[in-house]
Amino acid sequence: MSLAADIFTVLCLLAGLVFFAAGSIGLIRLPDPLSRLHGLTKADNVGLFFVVLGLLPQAGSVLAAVKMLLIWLLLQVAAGTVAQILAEYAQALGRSGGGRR
Amino acid sequence: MSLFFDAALILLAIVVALKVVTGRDPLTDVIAFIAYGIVLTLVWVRLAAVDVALTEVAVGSGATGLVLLRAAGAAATAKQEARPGRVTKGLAALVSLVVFLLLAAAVLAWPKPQPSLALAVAEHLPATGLGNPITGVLIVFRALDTLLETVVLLLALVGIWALAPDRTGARAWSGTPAPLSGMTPSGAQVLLAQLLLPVGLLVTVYQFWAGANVPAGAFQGGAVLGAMWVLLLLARLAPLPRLEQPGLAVLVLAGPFAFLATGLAGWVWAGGFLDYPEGIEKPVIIVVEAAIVVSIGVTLGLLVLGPAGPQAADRPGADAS
Amino acid sequence: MSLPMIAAPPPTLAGALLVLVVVLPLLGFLPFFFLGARIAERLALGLLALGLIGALAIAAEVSGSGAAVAYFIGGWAPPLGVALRADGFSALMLAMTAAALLATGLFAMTGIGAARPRMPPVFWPLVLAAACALNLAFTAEDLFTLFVALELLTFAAVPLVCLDGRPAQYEAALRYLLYALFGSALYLLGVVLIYGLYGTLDILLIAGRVAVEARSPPALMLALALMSVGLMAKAALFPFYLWLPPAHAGAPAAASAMLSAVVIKAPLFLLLRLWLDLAPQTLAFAAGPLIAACGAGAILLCGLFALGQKRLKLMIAYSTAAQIGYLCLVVPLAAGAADGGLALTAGAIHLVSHAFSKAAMFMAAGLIYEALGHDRMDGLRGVGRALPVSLFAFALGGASLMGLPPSGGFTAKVMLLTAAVGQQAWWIVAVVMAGGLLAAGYVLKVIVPALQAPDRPLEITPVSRGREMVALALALGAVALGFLPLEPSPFLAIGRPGAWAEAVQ
Amino acid sequence: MSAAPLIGLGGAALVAIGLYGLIVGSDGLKRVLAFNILGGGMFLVFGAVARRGADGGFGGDPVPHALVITGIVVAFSATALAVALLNRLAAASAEEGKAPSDTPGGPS
Repeated sequence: MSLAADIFTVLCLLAGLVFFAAGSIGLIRLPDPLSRLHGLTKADNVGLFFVVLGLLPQAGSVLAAVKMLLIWLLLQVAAGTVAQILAEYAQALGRSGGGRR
Repeated sequence: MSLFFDAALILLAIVVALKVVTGRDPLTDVIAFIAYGIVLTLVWVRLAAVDVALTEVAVGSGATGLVLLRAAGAAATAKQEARPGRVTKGLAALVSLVVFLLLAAAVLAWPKPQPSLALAVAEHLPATGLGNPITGVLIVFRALDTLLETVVLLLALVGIWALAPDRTGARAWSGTPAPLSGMTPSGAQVLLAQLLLPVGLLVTVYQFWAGANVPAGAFQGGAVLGAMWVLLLLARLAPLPRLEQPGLAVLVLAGPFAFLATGLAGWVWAGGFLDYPEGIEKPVIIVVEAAIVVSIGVTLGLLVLGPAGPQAADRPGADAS
Repeated sequence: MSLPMIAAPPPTLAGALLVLVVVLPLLGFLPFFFLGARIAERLALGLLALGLIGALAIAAEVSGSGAAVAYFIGGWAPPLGVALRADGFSALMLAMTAAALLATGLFAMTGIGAARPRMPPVFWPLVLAAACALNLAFTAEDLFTLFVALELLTFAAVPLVCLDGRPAQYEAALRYLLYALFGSALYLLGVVLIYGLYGTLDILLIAGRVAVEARSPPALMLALALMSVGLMAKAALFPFYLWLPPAHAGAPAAASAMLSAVVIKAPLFLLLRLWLDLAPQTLAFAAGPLIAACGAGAILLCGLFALGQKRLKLMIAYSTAAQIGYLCLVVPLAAGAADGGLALTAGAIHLVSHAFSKAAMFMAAGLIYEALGHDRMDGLRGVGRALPVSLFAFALGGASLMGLPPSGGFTAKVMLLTAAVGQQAWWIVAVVMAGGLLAAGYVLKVIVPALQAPDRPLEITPVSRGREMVALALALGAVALGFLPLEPSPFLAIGRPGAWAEAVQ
Repeated sequence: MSAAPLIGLGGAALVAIGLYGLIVGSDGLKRVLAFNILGGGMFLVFGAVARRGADGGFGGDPVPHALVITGIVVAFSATALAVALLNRLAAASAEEGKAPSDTPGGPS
C-alpha cells in the first residue's frame, strides 16, 4: 500500500516538474509578454496541481491534505489575477506584441 | 541530497543579489529584490526557522518590496550621481572580498559545540504559559526590545508624515496620502480583494492566536492584516484614510501603549516593569498581542501609503468629488 | 554549556528610575496624534524636566551607594533577559543629556513665530524619542538592545534634520540616514559574530569571558572591528564625517544644538565602552593607536575644514566633526593600565563640556542668523554690539573648544596631555596642541570681526532675550566644568572594571 | 558538512555583495536596495548560528530567531523612511524645476 502511494507520488511529482520546466522554458523562449504569461500560468497551474496531488498520499492527516488543497486553490486565484493585471499593464504600455519587455 | 538543494538555493540568492546590485533599471532591480526576499524565505525554512521565514516573506520581501516599488518611479526622475569609476569599483570589490573572506573564516571557525540560549529558553518557557519559544523571547524574556521595536515603527511613521508638504490651516500632515496606483483597478483585481479579504482576516487571527504555541505571531499576523488593507485600497474598495482621524490614531497607538501600560502595571501586580502577573500571564499576553497585531497592520499600511500628498481641495478650481 | 546567571539586583527606587527615564519620554507621542501643539510643548517640557530630575536622582544614588545601579527587565536575568545598568560614567551621561535636552526644549519654546521649529507637534515627539533612545544607549547592557537604541536615535534624528522642509535638507537627511544604516548594519554584524562566539549579548558576561581567554579568537577581533567602524560611521568620526556638516548645519537651530551636543555622543560612548569595558585589555592596547589615528585625522583635517568655512553654522558643524576626535585619543591612553583613569576622566569631561559649549554655540549662531537674516562669516562685523549676550555665549563656548582656562575644555585637555606625557605618547601631545590652535583659529575668525564696528549700520531683527539666556547658561555650564579638580574622578570610577577602580583609591 | 556552515558562508557572500552595492551605488534607491541585501545576508549568518545552537527540543536557538524578526521589522522601517525621503526629494526637485541646491544653512 505504502509502496503504491510512493510510486504514485514520484510519478505525479515528475509530471509536475515537466510542466514547470515547460512553463519556465516558455518564459525564456516566447517572444512577447502575453504569450509568455499564457504559457507560464497554464503550465505552472497544472504543474502545481500535480505536485499537490502527488503529495496528498504523503500528508499524515486529512486536515493536512485539505490544507494543501486550499493552498493550491489560493494560488490559482492569485496567479490568475496577477496574470490578468500584468496583461492589462502590458497592453496599456502597448507592448502586447513584440518587444523585449 | 538536501545539502545540494541548500547550495542551489544559496547560489540562487547570490545570483539574484548580484542582479539587484549591478542592474541598471530601478523597476527591474526592485522586482529582483522581491525575488531575493522570497529565496531568503526558503533558506529560512531550511534553517528550521519558520517564524523568521514568515516575517521575511511578509515584511522583508512583501512590505519592503511594495515600498520600494513606489520609489522606483521617483528614482527614474531623481538626480543621478556620477557613476563610480573603475578605480572606485575595483576598490569596493576588494574591500567586499576581504570582508567576505574574513567573515567566511569566522563562520568556519565557530566554536563546537555552539554556545546557545536554547536550553535556557526551554527551561523558563513553561513559566510563561507559552508554547512557541520565539514568542516567549519576543514578548517575555526580551520584551523591552519588542516594545521599542513597535516604537521604531511609530517613529518612522511620524518621520514620514513630517515630510508632507506644508498646508495652511489644520495640522501640517493632515489629508490623505497619494493613491497607491494611478490605474483603475481591473475586475480581476477587485474580485481578488473580495475573495482574499476573509481569508486574510482568518489568517491574521490564526497567526496571532496560534502564535502563542506554533510558529507565527503578532508581527506576521499584523503584516497580513496590513496587506489586506493595501489590497482593498488597490482595488478601491476602501477609501484612502484621512491621516488626522482620531480613530486611526487609536489603532496606531493601541499596540505600543497597551504594551507600555502592561509594562508599567507590572510594578503594581507583579513586582517589576514588564513582569506579567503570575497565573494569568497568557491571557494578558494575548490581549497585548492582539493590540500589537492591529497596530502593526495599520502602521505597516500607513508606512506603505506614505505622507499626505497635495490635496485635491488645495488646488484652485478642483473639486474633491 | 550554560553561562552563569547574574544574581538579580535588589529592587531599588534608582533601578526603577532607570526604566522610567527610558520609557516615560514615549508619552510624548500622545499629543502628536491627539492634542494640539501647545499641549505637546508643555507635556514635552514637563517630561524633559522630569527626565533631568530622574537622571540627577540616579547620579545621587550611584554616588551615595558607591555602586552601579541595575535593573533586570521583567525580572529575567541575563543572558536570557535584558539588563539596564548605570555606573558612574553612564550616570554622568544621563545627567548631561537630560540637561542639554531641557535647555534645547527651553530654547525652542521661547522662540517667536517663525523662529519656532516647523510642525511643533512633530518636533516635540522627536526630541522625546531621542531622549528615550539616548537614555537607553547609556544604560543598556545588552548589545542588541543597544542596536535598537541606536536605531531609535537615528529615526528621531533624521526627521529633525529636514524639519524645515527644504530640498537641501532632504538631501542631507537622506545622506545621514544612509550612513547611519551602513553603520547599524556593520554594528549588528559584529553583534552576530559575538553571539556566535559566546552565546550571550550581555556586555558584562562577555567581558568576563574574554578576560579569561588565553588568546582572543580572530572572530572577536573582526567583530570589534566591524562594530567600531559602524559606530564611527554613526558618530561621523573621520573618515566618515561627510554626512555631518550639511545635516547639522541645515537643521533648525534647536535641532542642530541637540544633534551636535548629545545625539552623536551615544555612538561615541558605545565606542569607548566597547574598547574599555568589553574588549580584552591586550586587544584594546593593540587597537588603541589605530582608533586614535582616526581621532587625530578628525582633529586636524576637520579642524582645517572648519577654518575654511564661509558660513557660521557650517563652521560649527565641522568643528563638531573635529572635536569628537579627542575621544578617540582617549582609547589608547585609558586602555594603558596605570593612569587610565585620568584619560577616561578627561574624555568624560570633554564629552560633557563639548555638549554644553557646542549647544551654546549653535544656539548663538541660530540667534545671529535670526537677527541678521544670514550667517555668512564675512557679514558678521558689528554683531558684538547688536547681540552682546549671544556673542558672549558663543565666545565662552569657543573658549572651551580652544582649551582656555577656566573651561571644561581646558580641564579635559590638561588631563589628556598629562596622561599622554605619562605614557610618552608624544604624537598625541602634538595633535592636542595643534587641535587647540586650529580651534583658536576658527573661533577667533568669528569673534574678532564681530567685535569691530560695522561698515554700515546693521539691520537687526530683534531676538528673544530668553533664548539668549539659554545659550549663555549652557556656555557658563561649560565654563563651570573648568573648576573640577585635575585628577581621576572617583565618581566615574564607580562600577568600572577593577584595574582602574584600584588606581583611583 | 551540515547546512548551517554552508548557509553561513552564503550569508557572508550576500553581506559582501551588499557592501559592494552600498559603496558603488549611484543613487539613493540603489543604496537602499544594497542595504537590504546586506541585511538579509547578515540575518542569514545569524540564522546559521541559531541552527548550530539547536537544543532543548527546538529546531534552532530561539533567541537569534526573535532578534532577526525584530531586525527585519526595523530594516523595513528604515527602508520606508528612506523611500519617503527619496520621493520627497524627487518631488521637491521637480517643483523647483532644477537640481537641488547644495548650500546648507538657511533659516534657523
